[in-house]
Amino acid sequence: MSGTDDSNAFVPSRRTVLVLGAAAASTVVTVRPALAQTAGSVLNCEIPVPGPHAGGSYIAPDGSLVAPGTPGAAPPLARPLRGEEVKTLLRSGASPAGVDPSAAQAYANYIRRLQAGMSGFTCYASLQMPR
Amino acid sequence: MAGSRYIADPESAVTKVALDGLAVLFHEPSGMTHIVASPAPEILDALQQGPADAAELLRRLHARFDFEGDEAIHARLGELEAAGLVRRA
Amino acid sequence: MRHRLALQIGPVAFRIGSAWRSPLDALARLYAGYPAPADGLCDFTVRLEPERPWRRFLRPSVAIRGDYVLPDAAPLALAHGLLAAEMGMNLQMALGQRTWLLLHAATVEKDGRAIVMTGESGAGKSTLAALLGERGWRLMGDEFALLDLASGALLPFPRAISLKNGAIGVMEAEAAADRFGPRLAGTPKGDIRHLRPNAEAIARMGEGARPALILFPRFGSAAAVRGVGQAEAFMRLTQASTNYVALGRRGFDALANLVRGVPALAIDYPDTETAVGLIADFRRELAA
Amino acid sequence: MTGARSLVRALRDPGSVGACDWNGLVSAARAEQLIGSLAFRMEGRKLPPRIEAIFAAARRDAAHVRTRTLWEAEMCRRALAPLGIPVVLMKGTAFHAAGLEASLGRSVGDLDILVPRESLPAVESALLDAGWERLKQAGGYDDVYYRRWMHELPPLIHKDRDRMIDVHHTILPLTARPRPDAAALIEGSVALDNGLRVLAPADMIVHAAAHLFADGDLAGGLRNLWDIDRLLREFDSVDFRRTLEERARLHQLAAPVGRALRLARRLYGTPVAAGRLTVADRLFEARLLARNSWGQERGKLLRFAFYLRGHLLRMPPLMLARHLWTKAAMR
Repeated sequence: MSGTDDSNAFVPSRRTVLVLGAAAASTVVTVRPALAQTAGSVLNCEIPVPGPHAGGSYIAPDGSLVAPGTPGAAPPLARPLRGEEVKTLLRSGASPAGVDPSAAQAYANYIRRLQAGMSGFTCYASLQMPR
Repeated sequence: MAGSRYIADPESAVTKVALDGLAVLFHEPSGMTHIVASPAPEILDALQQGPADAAELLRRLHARFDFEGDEAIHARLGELEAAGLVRRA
Repeated sequence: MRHRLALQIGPVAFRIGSAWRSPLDALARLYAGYPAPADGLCDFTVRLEPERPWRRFLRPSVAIRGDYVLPDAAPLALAHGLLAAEMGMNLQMALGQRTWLLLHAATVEKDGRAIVMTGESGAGKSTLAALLGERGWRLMGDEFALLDLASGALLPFPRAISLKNGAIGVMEAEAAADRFGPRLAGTPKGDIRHLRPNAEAIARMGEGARPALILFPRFGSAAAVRGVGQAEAFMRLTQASTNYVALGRRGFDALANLVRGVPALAIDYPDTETAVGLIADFRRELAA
Repeated sequence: MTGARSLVRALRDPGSVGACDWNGLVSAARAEQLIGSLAFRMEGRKLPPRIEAIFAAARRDAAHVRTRTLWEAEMCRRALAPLGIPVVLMKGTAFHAAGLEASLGRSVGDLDILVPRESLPAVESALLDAGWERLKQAGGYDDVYYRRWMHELPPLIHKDRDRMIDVHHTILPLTARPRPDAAALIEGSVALDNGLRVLAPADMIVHAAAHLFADGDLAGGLRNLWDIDRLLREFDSVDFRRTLEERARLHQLAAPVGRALRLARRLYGTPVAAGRLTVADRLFEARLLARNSWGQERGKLLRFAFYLRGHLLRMPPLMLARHLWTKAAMR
C-alpha cells in the first residue's frame, strides 16, 4: 500500500504489541452513501409499515415480516407514519397517535431494518442522527 | 475454516492515508472507502507476502508483533472478507 | 409546464416549472437581484406538479419532482409551495450533483478564509451562518458547501436561508423586512421563513475561498470546545456528503486533503450569541 | 420537438443538435436514464460550457457506475464460486463485464444473473450466507408467487452494499406464452476471464427484445432499445443475422425480436434489414416517445394500456384477475 505511514516497514528489533481480539465490535467501517443529514432538507417523507413490497404482512417484535395472523406479531399500520412521528418513535419508543403502544417496538424495529431500495428507506435515512 | 487460503489485493489497488492512528483506505476495485483500525492494516500488510491460511498468517504476524488470542484471527479475516478487502483463494 | 422560472445560484442554474403560479411568484420575490442563467441553460430541472391531475384544483397538494426524485416523498400543501420549490432544488443537488463534493454545511468567509459548519439538522448552523452573515462575515451558503475537487477551494452556494421556529425572530431583529419571504406556518418542519442573503453575498457569489476551519456545532448545551481528530472529521464529513461515494477516488483525495490541511473543532453552545463570540475567537487565533 | 423525440435524434445523430432546447434534452435523457449514453455520444463536440460540464460529469459518473457494477458481480462471483456452477451475467452488468459498446454510459441498477434452475436453492442459500437478505417475507403471497410463476427468485438485497440481485433461471415468466430454451442460453454462454459468463451475442439481443416487448410495460424502453441498437451495430455481420434469426426462433421470440429490429431502425437508424412498421409498431413507438421536454410522462391512456398489456403478457386473464384481486385485498 502506498501512503505516508511506516507500519509496513519490518523492524524486528522494536516489536509492537498487537491487539488481535479487539474488544470493540469491528475493525473495518465502510463509508456508505449518505443521505442522512441532507434528506431533511430535501423531502417531506413518510414510511409505510410495512412497505408495498410486503403488503399484508404482519411485523414480528424483532421487526421481521411474518405471515398475517402470526401470534405475537403486529398488524400492518393503516396509514404511513410521518417523519416526525418516526423520529419520536425511534428516540423514545413513544407510539404515534392511533398506534397500539404494545406494538410500537415491532414497528420501530421494522423501520430500523429498512434498506436502500425499500419503500421508506430514504425517509428513515433522513431521520438517523449521528451521535 | 482451517485450510482456506486468503488473498489481499496488491498494494497498487489500495490507497492508504494514515489519520491519527487509523487508516483510511480507498479500494480501487470497489470504489469504496474503508476506515480500518489495528489489526486490519497489519493483516493486509502480512498478506502482501502472498496468499496464506490462518495458521500461516499468524506465523507472519507473530514474527513481527507480540500478541495473544490467536483464535480472533478468524473474526478479523471475516470482517475483511465481508468488506471485499481479502478473498479466498 | 404552465409557469416557469430560471435561477442562478453560485455556479449552479435551476429551471423550475410549476402547475401553479403562486410558488413561482414567491420564489421570484425571494430571489430578487439574483442573475438569470446565461442563455437560459440550466443544470437541473425542478417540477412542482399535482400528485394526481385533479389535485391541481381539489385540495391542491404539491408533489416535488424533477430530474432526480426520491421515493417516500409526501406532497406539501399549496400554501407551502415556496418550501416545495426550495426542497426541490435541494433534492437535485443532493442526488444529482457530481461536479463538486457536496457537504451538508453552512459556510461563512472573511479575508478569504472560510469556516465550514456541518452537523445534523437542528444543530443551529443555519441560524449561526445567517447571524454571522449580518455581522461582518460573507455568507457563502447555509445549506450546502461545494468543495472543488481540483483546487480544494470552497464555492459559494448562497441560497435563501431557511429559518425555522425560534430562529425567525432572531433574524427579524437583524435584517430588513424586505429580505424575508412569507412566514410559512405549520409546515412538516414547523414554522419556516426564508431570508435572502445580503447584497454582498449575492454580488460575490462567483468568488470562492480557502477552507480554514471545520466546525461541528451543537446547539443546546453549555459552551464547550473540543478538538476533532482527522479520522473522526473524515468519517463525519463523509456522512455529511451525499455524493462522496459517487465521486470515487477524486472525492477521497479531496476529503483527505481537507481534513489533513484544516483543523476541526466540535463546539457546544447554549445560545447563538455565545457561538458568534467563540467564532470571533477562532478567527483571531487563525489570523495570529 | 418533444423531449423524448429530441433525445432519440441526438443519440442517433449527435451532429444534428444545434441551438436546440438543451434543457429539455438533458431532462428527457435523465428521465430515460440515457444521460450517460448521450454524454459519450456528445464527447468531443463544441457545446455551450454549462452543457459540456453536465456531460463531463455524466461521463465521470459512468466510470463510477462501471466500478460499482463490476464489483457487485465480483462479490457475487466470490459467493457462488464454491458451488462450481455456471453463473451468467445479464443486461447492463453483462455489457460492462464484457466491455461492449452498449456499456458506454449505461446505467445499472440491480445485478441480474442466470443460473441453472436446479441450482436455485443452493444459489439462494449461498447468497443468504454471504450477506444478501430477503426483501419479501418468506412464504408470503409474493414470495410464493415468485417461486411458482416467475423466472427469477424473489429479489434479494445486500445488507452492507444495499444492492439488489435478481437470480433468474430463464428469461421470461413461466406464465408467459413463449418458452425460451433456458438450457440453450446457458449452454451457449461465453466465459469471461474471471470465470463469470455472459450470454452469446445473439441471445443477448433476444433477451433484450424479450425484456422490452414480451414482458413489462415499456417504462424506460428507450434505453433498452438503445442497448439493442448498440449490440446490433457491434455484432453485425451476415453470419450474425442468420444466427440471430435462428436463436430468436429457438426461444420462440421471433416476434419481439422482429419488432425490436424494426423499431431500432426506425428510431435509432440501426443498419439492419427489417420490415415496414406495423400499426402495432406505431403504438409502441408512441409509447416509447411519451415524454416531454420537462421530463414528464405523457399519454396517460397509452401508458395505462401498456401497463395492462404488461400484466396480460405475464399471465392468462383469469389468473391475472385473481392476482390483482389478491394484491388489492392486501392494501
